[in-house]
Amino acid sequence: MKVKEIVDKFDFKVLTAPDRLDVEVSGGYASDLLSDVMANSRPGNIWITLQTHQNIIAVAKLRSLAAIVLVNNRTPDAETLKSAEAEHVPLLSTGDPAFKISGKLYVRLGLKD
Amino acid sequence: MKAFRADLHIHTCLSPCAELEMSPRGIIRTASEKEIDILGVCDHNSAENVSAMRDAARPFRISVLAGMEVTSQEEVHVLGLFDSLDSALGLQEIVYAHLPGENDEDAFGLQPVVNEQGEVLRFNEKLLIGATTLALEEVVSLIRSHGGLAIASHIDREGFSIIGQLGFIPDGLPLDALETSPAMPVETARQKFGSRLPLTPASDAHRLEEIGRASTSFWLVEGTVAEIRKALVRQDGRKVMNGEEA
Amino acid sequence: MKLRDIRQMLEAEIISGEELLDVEIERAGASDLMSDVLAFGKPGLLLITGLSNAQSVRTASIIGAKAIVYVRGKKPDKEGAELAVQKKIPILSTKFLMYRTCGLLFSSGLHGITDLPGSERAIGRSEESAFVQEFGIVGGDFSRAGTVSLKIMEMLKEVGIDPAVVSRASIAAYEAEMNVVMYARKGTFTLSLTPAAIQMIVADEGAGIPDVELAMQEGYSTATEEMREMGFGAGMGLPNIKRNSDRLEIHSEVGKGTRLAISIDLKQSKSV
Amino acid sequence: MSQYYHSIRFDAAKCDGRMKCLRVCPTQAIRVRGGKARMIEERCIDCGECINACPKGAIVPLTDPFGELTRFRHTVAIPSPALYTQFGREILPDKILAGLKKLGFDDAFDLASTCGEVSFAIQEYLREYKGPRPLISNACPTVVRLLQVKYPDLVDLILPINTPREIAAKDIKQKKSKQFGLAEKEIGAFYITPCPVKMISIKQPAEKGKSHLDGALSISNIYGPLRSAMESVERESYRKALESICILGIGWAMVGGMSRTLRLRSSLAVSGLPEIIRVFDDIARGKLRDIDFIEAYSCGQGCCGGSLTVENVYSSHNKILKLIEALEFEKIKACPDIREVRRLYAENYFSLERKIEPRPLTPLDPDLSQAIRKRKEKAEIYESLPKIDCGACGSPDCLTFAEDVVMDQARFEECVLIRIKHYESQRNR
Repeated sequence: MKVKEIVDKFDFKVLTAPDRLDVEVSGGYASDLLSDVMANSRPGNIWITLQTHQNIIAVAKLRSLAAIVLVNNRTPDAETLKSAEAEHVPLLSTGDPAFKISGKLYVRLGLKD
Repeated sequence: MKAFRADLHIHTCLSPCAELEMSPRGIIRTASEKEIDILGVCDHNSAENVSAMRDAARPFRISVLAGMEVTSQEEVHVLGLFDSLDSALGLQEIVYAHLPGENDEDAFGLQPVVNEQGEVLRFNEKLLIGATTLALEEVVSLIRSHGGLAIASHIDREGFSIIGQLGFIPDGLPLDALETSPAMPVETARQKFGSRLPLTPASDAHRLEEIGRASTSFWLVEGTVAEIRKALVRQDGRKVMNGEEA
Repeated sequence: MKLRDIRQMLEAEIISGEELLDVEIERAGASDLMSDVLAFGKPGLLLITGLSNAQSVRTASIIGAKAIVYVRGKKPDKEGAELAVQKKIPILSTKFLMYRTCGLLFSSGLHGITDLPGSERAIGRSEESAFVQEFGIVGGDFSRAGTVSLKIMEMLKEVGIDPAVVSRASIAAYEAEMNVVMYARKGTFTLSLTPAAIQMIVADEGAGIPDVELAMQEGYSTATEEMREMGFGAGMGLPNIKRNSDRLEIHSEVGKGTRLAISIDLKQSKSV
Repeated sequence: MSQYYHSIRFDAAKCDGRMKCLRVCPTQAIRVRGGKARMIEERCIDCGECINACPKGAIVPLTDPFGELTRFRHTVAIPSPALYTQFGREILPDKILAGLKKLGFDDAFDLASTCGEVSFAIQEYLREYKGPRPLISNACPTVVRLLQVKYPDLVDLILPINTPREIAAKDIKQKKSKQFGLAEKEIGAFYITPCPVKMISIKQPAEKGKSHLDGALSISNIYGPLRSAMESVERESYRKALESICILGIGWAMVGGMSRTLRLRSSLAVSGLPEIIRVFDDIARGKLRDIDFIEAYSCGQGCCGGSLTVENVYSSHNKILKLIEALEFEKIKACPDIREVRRLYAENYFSLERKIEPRPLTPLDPDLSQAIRKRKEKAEIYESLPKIDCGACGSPDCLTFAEDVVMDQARFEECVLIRIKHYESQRNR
């Protein structure tokens, strides 16, 4: 399943890089510890977090993640948005908490972690 | 100039997670026994016990730096160390304004503000253990604009450390040093993090027995933040004497 | 679901609280940031976290969590483990990652936390308490015409809205839906339901209404002869919607489309 | 003790959880849990669809056994006109009434004549009526219950004229008690019913209060004995009864039969629950308001299609038409005296004794904001379901299952497809 389809299905807000949604998603990864994401996520993962620090963009880039989903309607600051646009990382946002959106993605998409 | 042994990161009984035995006199007595020359008093998001600590340290040859361990919104702990108590309290005012919640004593512990005898003056009611709504960059820049040193706490730990929470140190973040915890020898830390920034081991003591469990040795004229700042950038012959230099 | 079932599903190790495995768990929340848990946590929650220090146990205790699951194979330190025993909070440790843990538990029927806390998210909260559902309407599709208003009628009944109010809302919804079917290419119908009011926004891409005032008059209709023969467009549309609602706002642009905002107050209508 | 009386029982010993009933229930009142079907009482409208659907005969209609008759000193059978349609063309109502008497009733009463009177009474009512339209017939208790449960706002449209069976029972008891010097309670009036739902309307009338009928015997139960009894009936003995049979009233056994007798500007006749629901949905959305009267029967073709009948529905329907022809041929065209009906109407003889109140389903939560929250949760759960309405979870469709999950009546993992996904992901790990 592609990021675009997930965005449509779950009604995510696309905050940045709307032109980079045609990417296949390999699975989901939920964590708020960026060190953990750096160590354990896999390329193509869609990353569920509430961290909005601009480092998330670098981590996503570094690990070739497909997209970042910010939970609980968290809004990132200008720096993070700028960096995401510059690095072409899709930043998405949802009103759901991490547990719920992880659950929904896991159930609906059968995404492997 | 001479060598100063500094434990730049200890808590007092004001921190809800610290033992009540962490009274000003108790701390100073223990620090004295452990031959500590400089103590950084860094309670969570508060500097309200610094004054009592300075009073208690007066009979001893121990310099007490006014400090605070601020929690950023990303849950990164950063130390701010100041010479001037007023500067620390100035920062505290801003931190309080961005610190939501009330303490729950049953869950987190008491937060007594004390005098030098350890007598409780009042209980702080803020949720000191919580995170501020300030971004990490804002915390560091506030510490610096108040004339303080900004040191990232216990970077070798997973929780509440800049590395654990954010994966790596953001480019251009103007930190003065990185603290390592007693759990990791300086050498290992240097290999692992290989930073351009100096490493300052500290105890992060929450109990008396933990004081001085890790420390940093400085070559200074006196035990002040101004002198340490010079040492961290190897200015005017001041220097950090850890690892290869110890 | 019992904690025992959760343990089995997550192939988790019991760190503490073996005697508490029969506790019933209904809701879960997942986060590595304790400030987040403090803000969002609810009593009775199962806390899923990868942060295994004593702080996580304290946080669990303060929000009244029923149990903690540490993911990524994390285990608490000595202090945390002791605190958990003392606070009677059972702790499980699973090798699964947070994502899989959430996925397995969510798909087994555990609920998430739906209410957003915190004053700074006041707007989020009011949005959260509304039930919003959007429907598409295809212009000219008379075979499926009326299905949206039917669904809305059903939903209003389910939540226990007063039958007389359901009736008004259904009539207004039907008229608005039929207007789209008859006069527009397509449209969207958005129902938003709060304890205070039913709001229905019906926006279409169509011809628009040149003279809204005229269209509001009883009996006025632009329906073709054919439509009338089929029993549609007796010209009762807009006046009928107005009669059955508490507020009706109409924005129309000729050649572009029409947007109706229909509101029916709940508290007032009930007391009448 | 449950709040509602139902004429349908689920026999757990016979039920093998095949879920056929689950799918036919028009009000989603059945769940299969642990391999056994059970009923959600407040949702059931006693339509009997499940009785016909069950291949195991595990769903049993409750009617009275014949032995009930012994409780009374004098018994009267009041057969639904649908009974007349169950036998060959040569068997006319007079013979059937005689047969019933032979079965052990002290008397048998032709209800068609009362039906004719009530038709006239309805006409009187409609002539004076100025309120919202269309009025809806209350002849079918399932339709009344459907309105009470699913369309509470339309309950006011139910025609407030009593049913012929109740009027007849009341009248018979009054007359017989005078005639024989018995107390009314010593006289037993038994309805011979084509469907189980009439049983409930006797045990628990929609308008509350008490029925004048004392029980109901199912057509299918008495069919065999009645056939044998009729063999020895002398035709002439019931000729008198036949003369009073009202042709117009016999039509009540089929859909449209009632409307035929009423002179109305516009009326609709509809049968079968899916069709009825479509019509009621339209009324609820403000349509069909120019129709005067709606005659609705939950059974296809009307009462002659009831689940306790024996004959094929379509030939029954045909037989009514033929019967009317036959009676016309016999020159029997008994008709109620319209002046007498008007006189009785003015005395409220035909009025429904109490008002019918709505009986809306319990909402998701008594607190509106909680209910809205739960409805939202239901939508979210529904979104994560496969939406194929397979029913394997034991709930009739995915949307109802979502509601059952929200209401803690089912667990999410009971969805078979969700479980398969689980195992697949476990295996792939």
